[in-house]
Amino acid sequence: MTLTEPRAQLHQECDLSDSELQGLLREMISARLNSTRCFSLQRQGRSGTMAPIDGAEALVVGSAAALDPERDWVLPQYREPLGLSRFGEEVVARTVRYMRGDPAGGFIPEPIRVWPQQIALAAQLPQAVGLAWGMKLKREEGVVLTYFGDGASSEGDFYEAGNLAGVLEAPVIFMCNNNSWAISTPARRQTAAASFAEKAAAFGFPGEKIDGCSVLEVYAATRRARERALAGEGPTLIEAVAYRLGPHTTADDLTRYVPAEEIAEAREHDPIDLFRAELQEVGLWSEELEAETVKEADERMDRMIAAAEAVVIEPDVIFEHVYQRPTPRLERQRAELLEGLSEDD
Amino acid sequence: MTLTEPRAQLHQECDLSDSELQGLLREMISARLNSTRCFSLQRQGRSGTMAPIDGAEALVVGSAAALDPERDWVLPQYREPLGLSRFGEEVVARTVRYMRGDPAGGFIPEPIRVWPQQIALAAQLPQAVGLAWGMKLKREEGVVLTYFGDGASSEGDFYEAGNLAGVLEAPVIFMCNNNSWAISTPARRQTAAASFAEKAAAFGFPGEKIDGCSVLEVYAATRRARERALAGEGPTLIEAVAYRLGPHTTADDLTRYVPAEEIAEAREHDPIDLFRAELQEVGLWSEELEAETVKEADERMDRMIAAAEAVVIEPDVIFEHVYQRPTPRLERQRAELLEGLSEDD
Amino acid sequence: MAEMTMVEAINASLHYEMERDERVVVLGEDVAVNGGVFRATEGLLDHFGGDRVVDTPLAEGAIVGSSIGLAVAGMVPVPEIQFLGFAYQAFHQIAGQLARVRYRSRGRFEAPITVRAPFGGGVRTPELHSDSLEAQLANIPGLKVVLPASAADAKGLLAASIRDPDPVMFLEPLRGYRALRDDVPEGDYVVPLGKARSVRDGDDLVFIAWSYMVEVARRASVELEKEGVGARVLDLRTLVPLDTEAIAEAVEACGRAVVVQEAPETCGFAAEVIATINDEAFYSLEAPVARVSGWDVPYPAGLLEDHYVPSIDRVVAAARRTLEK
Amino acid sequence: MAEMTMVEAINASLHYEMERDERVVVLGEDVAVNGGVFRATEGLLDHFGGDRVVDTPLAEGAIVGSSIGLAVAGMVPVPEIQFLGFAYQAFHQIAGQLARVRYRSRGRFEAPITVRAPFGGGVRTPELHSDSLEAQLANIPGLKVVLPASAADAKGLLAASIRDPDPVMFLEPLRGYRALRDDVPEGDYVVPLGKARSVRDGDDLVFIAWSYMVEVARRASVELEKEGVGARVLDLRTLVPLDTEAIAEAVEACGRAVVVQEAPETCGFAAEVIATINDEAFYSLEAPVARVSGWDVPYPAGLLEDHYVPSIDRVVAAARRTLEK
Ligand SMILES: Cc1ncc(C[n+]2csc(CCOP(=O)(O)OP(=O)(O)O)c2C)c(N)n1
Ligand SMILES: Cc1ncc(C[n+]2csc(CCOP(=O)(O)OP(=O)(O)O)c2C)c(N)n1
Ligand SMILES: [Mg+2]
Ligand SMILES: [Mg+2]
Repeated sequence: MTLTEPRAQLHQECDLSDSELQGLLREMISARLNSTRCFSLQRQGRSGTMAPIDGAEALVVGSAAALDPERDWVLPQYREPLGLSRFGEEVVARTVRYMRGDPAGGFIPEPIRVWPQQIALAAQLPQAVGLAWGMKLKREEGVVLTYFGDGASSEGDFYEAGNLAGVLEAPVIFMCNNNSWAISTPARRQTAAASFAEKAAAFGFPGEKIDGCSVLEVYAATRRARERALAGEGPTLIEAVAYRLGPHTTADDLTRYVPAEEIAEAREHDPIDLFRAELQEVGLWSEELEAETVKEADERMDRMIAAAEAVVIEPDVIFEHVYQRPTPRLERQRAELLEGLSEDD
Repeated sequence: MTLTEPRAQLHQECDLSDSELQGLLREMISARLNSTRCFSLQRQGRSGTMAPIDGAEALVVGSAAALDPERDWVLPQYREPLGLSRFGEEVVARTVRYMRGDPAGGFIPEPIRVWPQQIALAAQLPQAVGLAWGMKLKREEGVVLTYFGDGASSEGDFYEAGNLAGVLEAPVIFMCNNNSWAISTPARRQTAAASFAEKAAAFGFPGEKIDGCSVLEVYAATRRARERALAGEGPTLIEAVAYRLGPHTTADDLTRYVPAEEIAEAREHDPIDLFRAELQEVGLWSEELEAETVKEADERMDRMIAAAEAVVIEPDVIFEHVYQRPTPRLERQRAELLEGLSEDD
Repeated sequence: MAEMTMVEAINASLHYEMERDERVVVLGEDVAVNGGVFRATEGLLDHFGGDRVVDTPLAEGAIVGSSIGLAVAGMVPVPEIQFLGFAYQAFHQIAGQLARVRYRSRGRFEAPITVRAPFGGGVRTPELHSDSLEAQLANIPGLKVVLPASAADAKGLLAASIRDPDPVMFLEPLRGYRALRDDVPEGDYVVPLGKARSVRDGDDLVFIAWSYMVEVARRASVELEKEGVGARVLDLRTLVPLDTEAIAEAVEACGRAVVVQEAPETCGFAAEVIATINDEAFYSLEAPVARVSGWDVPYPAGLLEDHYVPSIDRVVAAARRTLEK
Repeated sequence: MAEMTMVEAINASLHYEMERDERVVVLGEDVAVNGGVFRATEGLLDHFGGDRVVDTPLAEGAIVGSSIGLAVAGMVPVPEIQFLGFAYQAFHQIAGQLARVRYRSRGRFEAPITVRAPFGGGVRTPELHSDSLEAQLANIPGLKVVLPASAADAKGLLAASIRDPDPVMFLEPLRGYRALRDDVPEGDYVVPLGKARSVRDGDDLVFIAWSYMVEVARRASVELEKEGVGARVLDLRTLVPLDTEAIAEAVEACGRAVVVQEAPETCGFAAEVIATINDEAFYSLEAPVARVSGWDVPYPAGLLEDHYVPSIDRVVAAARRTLEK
């Protein structure tokens, strides 16, 4: 090891095997690649609006790695799912379908403990608390982790959720992706609080601000929070400081509001580059591994995109899953739709 | 002066004249009396549901005393208006009408800078921030003070308001009446935060926890917050710790949930008794002053109640003030109502 | 059978359902220690303990939002919104979330949640306590909207709602809590969602109503009987799903209809009833359908509410006008 | 006159009104530096500065709530909700507060606030961006509900809304932002609230619509013309206040009507239009009024939306059926 003392300590705390460390980098690289591929699909008109993950790979992959996919749940916002393959490749596959505009993209099959992405900012947070509360009532060994952004933290839902979680001592981890921007609004205009982590004082549980570009720091902090939760010590708020390295979504033009120097500087702290350099330093990464990772990820995406594009969506699935059984009025409407379509033929 | 050192210091900080000190006690006694009178009106079937002020007199009177009625605004919740006579006796008169179910009870005439009471908990808070923001934009010298309860502090509106106020550095004072109860829910079940004052950390401005049963402490804290606001230093959250000495409202039975010892103990710290004792100690209060205060307050209430009960409410005022000018549909509905009433005759 | 007030019937139904299914949990403001501000949840805490009957912090959004999480964890939550007007504080969780749990996840998750909330005028509550929001809720696909108008139905429809796999907004008339009293079947009693109830027979005209307005319409029909008019009364019971057939049948039989609602006229659910009649029974209509509503004003202060909530007189007058057409 | 897209017309109107009245302030998410995610507020920050054009924290409740305070302080706020679906996050401030400022204070205070929000389908937005909530808003007394269907109207109705002393929900069709382009008068241009617009003449049938569905109805009428059917198109423009007279007149002239809305069928505003026709023009009806709506399902994923939003074909088919009756 040629790492500096603090890095070495972090490696020690994390206590991950070489292949686990390599796995983290592999997932980060794949996450970025998944995102880049979906971005260009959108540009080609083959998919809908999407929010690139660039810059959030360490915080998504690192936190997911600290969870137990068989016991813990994840409630994402919208930027994270392409990085959640640890919970099952199907999460990524479904997200590809979701972005295409396929309703079945919202269906993440059992036993994967990941919820569909949430478009309404912070709306998933009280739901995460309820889920954690339910697990506690049922004495299930597990925690709930939920992602949200610096912008989402301004919503009343964040506060109501945090406050309720504190009162219930629910086993939930609030993972704030502070990527400096909420579309064009900088984090410093979201709040005058000293930090987002500081907001945990309003809830009566710990808040911790960490480097969200360091996958190991994220891993370690999430693991500590998970242990606290499992020990019955309640929720934790983690503010993972990262930077949104791409536009907000495919519909956004970041040059309108992000200073060029700022993003250039942020690119110097690209979480993937940082971790790659670290693993290279300790001899755990090579060009071959990189090439192999990219190739695998690319092929996986080829398959997922092909599968997504092969799906034929029947118009009348629009009426499914509104209720367990359609109401008479929905049956009538379904008939109307089908009749109209047959007239068109 | 025979006051203890800290009390003497407080008197010094407040720097109130003898008659001002007496005025505070007078207002507190009147506030309680107003409330008791309205309570019994309800019991006699002459008025509607009301929330007694008992226990909140120091925090309402003390904070209002630190404001400038010609420059500052007050946005109450629902428990405070009977104690806001400093802003004009009409506030009390209108509140009496309000409780009777008279729509005009919501009309507090110019130039009184008090808003109608707010039934939706915490809904007034973002509005207070907007008002303070507007005053700042217009460079008006003044602040906005808004009251809310320990229970209301759990609403998303509280947080959204506090967070926005922090960002805008709006001249607003959030006055939390922590009276231990939200109907039957104890304050310790509202939040796990160390205190309600602590929640200001989420907003990036100071929060202070004070004795809400000490009218001078409330006065001093409010004055400091007001000075900060006027100096452009932004909002303050004040948690005034008091105790709800009566039922939640006329519709509530507190014996179902308040331990008898707890309320008995709280009664030992009745804000009126405390301040009366203090003024007696320094020779500023007497039985004559007490009797005179009660007599005046009683007579004032007699007049207000008589005036309120003399009001004849025309049914079709129901259609007024929906819009500045009624829509054609409202005109048609008004005609329908009047026609129906004339048929009844 | 036992005679009960509506609030007693609701309380009995909650007891029964919690006994029957240990996944049922009750949460909300003042529902546990205090037994609810109207005693609807009285005794539940003692019987079922603090894990299943929970006083929450005062935040309607979190009450509904956390119920969704509880449901996915396998519970059957019955959250209470203390007064329906404060459901606005939770509209984003109700309309944007609760209604879409199943749709968004394409059936992976469901939200068998019954949100109970009292509403409606006539009892001199403060502002925002009385507002009738059922039309807004009925415009949100994915929700069911249920409004009992008798004690027996309160029990049976609440049981059906709690057992239903989909989210139900269960709206209870404040005025009916104590004023409505009737025979309630004991034991397991379920009234299926989506079936209207025929309250009274008659062939000259049909009153179509829900919640407390059923009682007002019933009394109006008693008045009209004195004049020799046979007025049928149809209680819709559930707005979603809507018993279109029962509406069509009644209009076909009578040829004339009066829809009575307490909500504001514009875009209240009465408009949907009229549109449904237009769709299903247009050619049977002998006169335009009348609607009697609250006015298009915010729910007014206490001393005005008798001029706001449709009265028996107004309903009778509307019926007479309809008969004259 | 200058040809503009609807979003350009909105932008021009905002510029004009801010120039005209220095009390006008624009606030919301990404409205200042970014000029709005659709460029509706482009250039305002440069022209009017950071005191009057403000990027707020991301909290819809606080955006609407603080607007009320700003109004009482003497400003004329024009808050933006980035997408109407997120107005649910502010429903308590809209329905419980904004709509009642005047009523609660009995005229002491008023809320001359125009809440702008884009909505509507056809542009493949993510969930909750496209939902049509106008019926829910129209059921809230105290609000005005305005929905332009052309660039010129967008300018003139927005001016009227901003100058109106009452709160207005100003709903802008996403699909129309760039797809609708027409001649917009320059300078001071106000279209009064409460007056419907006759888009096209015809005597066989009238299409009644608002927002982007006016365009769909218009195109349907062009199709029908080929079959020799004269279909009138009435753009309601404002749902509250509602131009009842124009509706009655059109139905009286044509005898047949089709109401077209993008919102779900149940309790959508089309039901109110049908109820209004029932009240005002029943005896002129030669056939039941048809309604063409979105289905009673949550707004679906992108690849399904063409099967959700009423298409020209569906509207034409409904017209043909109505003519056959
Ligand atoms: C309740 C709600 N309001 C507004 C929006 C529109 N919107 C989508 S993303 C976004 C910014 C979110 O910023 P942040 O929470 O920091 O997450 P990030 O995109 O940076 O990951 C906004 C305003 C929304 N989706 N939900
Ligand atoms: C938004 C909202 N939810 C619920 C209620 C019903 N309610 C009225 S008062 C009250 C308790 C309020 O407690 P607190 O804020 O501590 O004020 P206090 O009455 O103690 O002064 C509740 C739940 C309400 N008025 N508004
Ligand atoms: Mg962000
Ligand atoms: Mg309290």
